Amino acid sequence: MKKSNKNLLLVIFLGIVVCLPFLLDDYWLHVAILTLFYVIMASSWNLLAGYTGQVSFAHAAFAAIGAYISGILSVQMSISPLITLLFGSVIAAIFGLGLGLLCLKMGGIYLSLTTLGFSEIVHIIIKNEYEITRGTMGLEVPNLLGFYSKTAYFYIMLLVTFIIIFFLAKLIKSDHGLKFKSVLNDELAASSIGIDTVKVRVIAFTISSAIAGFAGGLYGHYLLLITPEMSSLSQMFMILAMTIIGGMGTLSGPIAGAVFLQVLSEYIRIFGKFHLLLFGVISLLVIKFAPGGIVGLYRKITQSKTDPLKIETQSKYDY
Amino acid sequence: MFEVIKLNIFRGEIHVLWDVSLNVEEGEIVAVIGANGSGKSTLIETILGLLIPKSGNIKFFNKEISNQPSYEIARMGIAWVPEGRRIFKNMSVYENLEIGSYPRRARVNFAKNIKWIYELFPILKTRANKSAGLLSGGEQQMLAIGRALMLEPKLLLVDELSLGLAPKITQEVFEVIKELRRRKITVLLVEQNVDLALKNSDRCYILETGKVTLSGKSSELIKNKEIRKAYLGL
Amino acid sequence: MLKKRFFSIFISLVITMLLISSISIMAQEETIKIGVVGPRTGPAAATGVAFEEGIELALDYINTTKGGILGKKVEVIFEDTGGVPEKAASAIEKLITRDKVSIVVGESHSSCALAEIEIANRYEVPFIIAEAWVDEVTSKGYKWIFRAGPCNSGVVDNIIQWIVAEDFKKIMIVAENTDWGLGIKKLSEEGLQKEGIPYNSIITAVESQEYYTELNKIIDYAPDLILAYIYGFGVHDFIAQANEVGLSPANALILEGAGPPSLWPEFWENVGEAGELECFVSAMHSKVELTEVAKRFREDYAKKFNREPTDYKSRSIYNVLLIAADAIERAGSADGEEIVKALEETELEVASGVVKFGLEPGTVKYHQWQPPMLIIQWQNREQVVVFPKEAATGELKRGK
Amino acid sequence: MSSLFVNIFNGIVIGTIYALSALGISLILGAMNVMNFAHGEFYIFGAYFSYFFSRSLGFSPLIAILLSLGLIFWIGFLVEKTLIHSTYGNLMDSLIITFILSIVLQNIALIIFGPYPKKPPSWIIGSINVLDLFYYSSQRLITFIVAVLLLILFFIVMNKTWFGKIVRAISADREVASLMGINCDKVNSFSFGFGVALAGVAGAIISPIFGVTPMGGVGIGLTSVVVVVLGGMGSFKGCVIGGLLLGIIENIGVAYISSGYRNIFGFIILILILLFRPSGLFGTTIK
Repeated sequence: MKKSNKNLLLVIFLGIVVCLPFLLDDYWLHVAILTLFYVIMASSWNLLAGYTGQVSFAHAAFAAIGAYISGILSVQMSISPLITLLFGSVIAAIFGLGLGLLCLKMGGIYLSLTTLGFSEIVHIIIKNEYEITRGTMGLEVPNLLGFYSKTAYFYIMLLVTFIIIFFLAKLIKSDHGLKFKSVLNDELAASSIGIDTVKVRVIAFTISSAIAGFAGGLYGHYLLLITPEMSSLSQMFMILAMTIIGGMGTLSGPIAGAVFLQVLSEYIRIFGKFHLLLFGVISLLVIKFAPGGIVGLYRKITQSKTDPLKIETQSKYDY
Repeated sequence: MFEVIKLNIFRGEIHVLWDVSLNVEEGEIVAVIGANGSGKSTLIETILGLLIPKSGNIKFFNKEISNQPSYEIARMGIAWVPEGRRIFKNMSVYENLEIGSYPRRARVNFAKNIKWIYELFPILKTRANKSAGLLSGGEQQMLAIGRALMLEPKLLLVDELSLGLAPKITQEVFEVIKELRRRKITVLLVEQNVDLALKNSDRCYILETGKVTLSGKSSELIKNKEIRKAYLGL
Repeated sequence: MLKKRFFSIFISLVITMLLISSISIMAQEETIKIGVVGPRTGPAAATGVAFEEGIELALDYINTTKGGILGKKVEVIFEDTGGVPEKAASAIEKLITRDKVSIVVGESHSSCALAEIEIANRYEVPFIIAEAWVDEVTSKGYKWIFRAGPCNSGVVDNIIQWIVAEDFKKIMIVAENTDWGLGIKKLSEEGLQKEGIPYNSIITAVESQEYYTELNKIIDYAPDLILAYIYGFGVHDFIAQANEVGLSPANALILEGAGPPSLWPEFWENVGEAGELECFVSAMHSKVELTEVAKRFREDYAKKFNREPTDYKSRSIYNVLLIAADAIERAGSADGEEIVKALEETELEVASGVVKFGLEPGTVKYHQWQPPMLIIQWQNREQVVVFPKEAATGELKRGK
Repeated sequence: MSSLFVNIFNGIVIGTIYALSALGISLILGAMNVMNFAHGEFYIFGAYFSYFFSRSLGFSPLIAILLSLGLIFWIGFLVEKTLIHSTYGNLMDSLIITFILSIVLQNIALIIFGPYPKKPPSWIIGSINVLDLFYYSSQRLITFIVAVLLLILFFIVMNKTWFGKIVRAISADREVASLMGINCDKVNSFSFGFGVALAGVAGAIISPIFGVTPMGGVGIGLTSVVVVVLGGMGSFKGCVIGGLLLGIIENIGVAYISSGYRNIFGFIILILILLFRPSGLFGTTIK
């Protein structure tokens, strides 16, 4: 396809996305807004897991931190959510930075376990400090705009999603992005060519925490209710499943995964009991048979002709 | 009995071994020497079935083994004394030797073999119930050799025996290799220490950047001026 | 390169959005749609099963026996909340905006109900809550929200009256850390304080299965009655362990404040002999029926499922569906305003009594109908109603 | 005062169960370099099977436990063959796969066994007066004794049998072990089966006390991971001591701080350990 054709199509698609509120009814607009939230969450988690190889289990917890900080500030201090949202994001970033500095030098499994512990601690504290967080009852928070409009919210989410994805794309293309990738591929090699792997990881971790915190705040001020469920492991599972099904380590993967799973879960609503099971099974199948996810499959189909199979000396054991 | 024929190995995109061929006859001690990065460890890993060759054959008693998994290769009678010893530190000395005799063929002769190992390395007998991680470097090397010998090997691959050992201890350990020659155990010695390797082997191959550049009787090679200059600094 | 990435991003986004919009246009059917919200998954999925049974019986009655309402069949759409407020909010949003239901009923989680009433109120769709007890549901005074089921303060009133009548001396409150548990604990404390009865309270984690530490604190306090506000299987463990440490029923009785867990089929399997003399709050008794509808419900239930109803939540949902159908019929249309007006004038016999919603604005009684609650004690594995006195089938038995 | 005793004693009893389950994780981690996140789900399936065999089919508790033990072993064996096998050497992949597996197994349990709690019959009823200080359930005491016996059995298997020795050798150095003629892949399937069977048997023997629910494995799974880190990855002795320690800390913590925070103590310990002594009490760090 020629470049000009692509640009034209791009403009058309952009136009359609922008027009979505006029094409969808209220309910599907609601689904679209939630989808955008998951797009942000999965994309920013992917920055960690897909690009620097750190499987963090605290991403949902960071979103919850952002949401609760923003929610509590806006309820108790009556500050506009537009300002508290930023506070939430900053606090999530600070937590991310702290956690990153504390455990990233160990990396690998230790990072996963520490983030898991952190996530559970956040979850338990939110549930138990009901005087501040209202526990499982959920915290009612004001609307971001002061009035309720799904269309307006959709555009805000869309704008934020585009900015974040654009930022992530730039980041991945930049020197930093190359550093991320080299950290993922070979830590030893990365450090031998002078990349401070710890610093790179801490940067990635902080950025993704900040994004999660911001997204969490937006989500909370949209639903008008924040509950501890936001920081639960099943929420984390959704983010993880979306990234994996879409394709880890690619920019479009998490987006495709989030959209696919959100829409799928609407279609299988009648099988409410089974949808987590189904997502789990799909994820396992994807890992087993199509490790590249949706994006990987797409690339395989479109590029299979040009890419001859290479047979190389391989290691039977990876370690 | 043991042949490597025109072996080509890639690691990722990098061509590491180029048409490497060598052979070892029964009862011989053959050394492969080369500097760091010459492809020695790649050669060992391929023989042990850890890497799949792009082309070439490895034959052991005329049987192709390059497509066999590691444990089958071990069961056929190729034992390995790894570089850096790599003993099972969380287990006792005795247990290490037990694991060495895991293949059924060797297990039936366990009592006989362990007696022999204890004769060879009396120190291992006195430390039998001690955790292997607590042994000194030399003792660990002895344990690594003992463990490999428990397998009743037909071919013993010895990888960088001298690495990280005091010269005196290295000498002691090489005495054992000589003892093996008397016992008619075939040994393939991969060494960085050229002097030691040449003095303790029958024949020798020299590996440089993935190619065999020179081979011959050790007793002759040791007199070779080029080698003396390049490797022994004389 | 970057553009290429964006290109594929847009494709994936847009194609799915298009898919969404094409599906959203659905054929309209000639039925009256009633939405039900409740947990079908998650820790309280048991309630979902009870709801399903109740819905089936109610639909059989409304559509088959009565032949529908306003000449149309009633269709129920049951959305899962998973017991999670966000999911609950999504579920009711879907029922209202996509399925275009005339009225929503159901719910058994207070936290979910609180999220749902905001949305029902925003979209101005009537919503009758069956089993979410937290007071705020009605005390918020939302025009569109009704509750035909117990509220915490109503249940607590009952319990306090019973405590006074039976002359308990020292009370221990054990509450799980949920909205319901904390809410009912606070109300109980206030009630006991008013009556001047000494009490103490402990909060436990909602997923807990281990109560030895709590029980030892209770032993140190030496109460003669324990109010156990724990929902779900946790209360089985609590009862069994209280017996193991020699607390109940020998030294103190336990009143389980929720009800269904003491009636679940697994109750006796889980608690063993420790269940003897346990008391619980319930809107339903295995033998005593308050109304004709209750008899009909029991017979239909036994016919349909070949066993006795155990979880009274199947009856709660049955009740609210009858109330909803009755209101729509009297309203003469599916119009929200009309239905609310009809609901406010409801006077209908259901399985737990005659429904009449309170109309005092600004109080918990606004749009609230509290079914009579019984306090029942297990005596030799038989349910004995011990309170209120007018419905009692036996005397309260104490441990010693 | 008596409540302090009962808390510590109870902590020890629960701690042995933690230890038993954690040994399974430790075994799998050591032998295969796989962090099994779905461990808690094997624990609940162990409990469910023993419930099924004893309640529904009427077997005696001992037979029910043995049957469920065998069943869990083979399920673990198959799971290893189909799912875990491809992740060798990649700890992150195994983490992700087993995390997803845990969600899948929870939902399978929900569909098969329903949301209600299931409790196999007690082996013994009543309680015992301990030293005139407190009453303690006989069932718990028996469970404790069985758990201790199982722990002893585990150490005998690991130290005296070929299987145990091979697993330990593989944990120390997989490559060398395979060059001693050990077929590591085969051993892996067995060790995974054996490891999850430990969780299964822990679930089976504790279920008459606590009952079992589809989500009931999450807590014990996470707790087992905490115990493994606390004791030191790769150290079996560490698992036992870590399990007992965590059991006692939790019970004391609940008694003197707040029971809502029962599960938080483990995670705080986890983070502290990872920060100040990543090797745990007795272990070594892993790659």
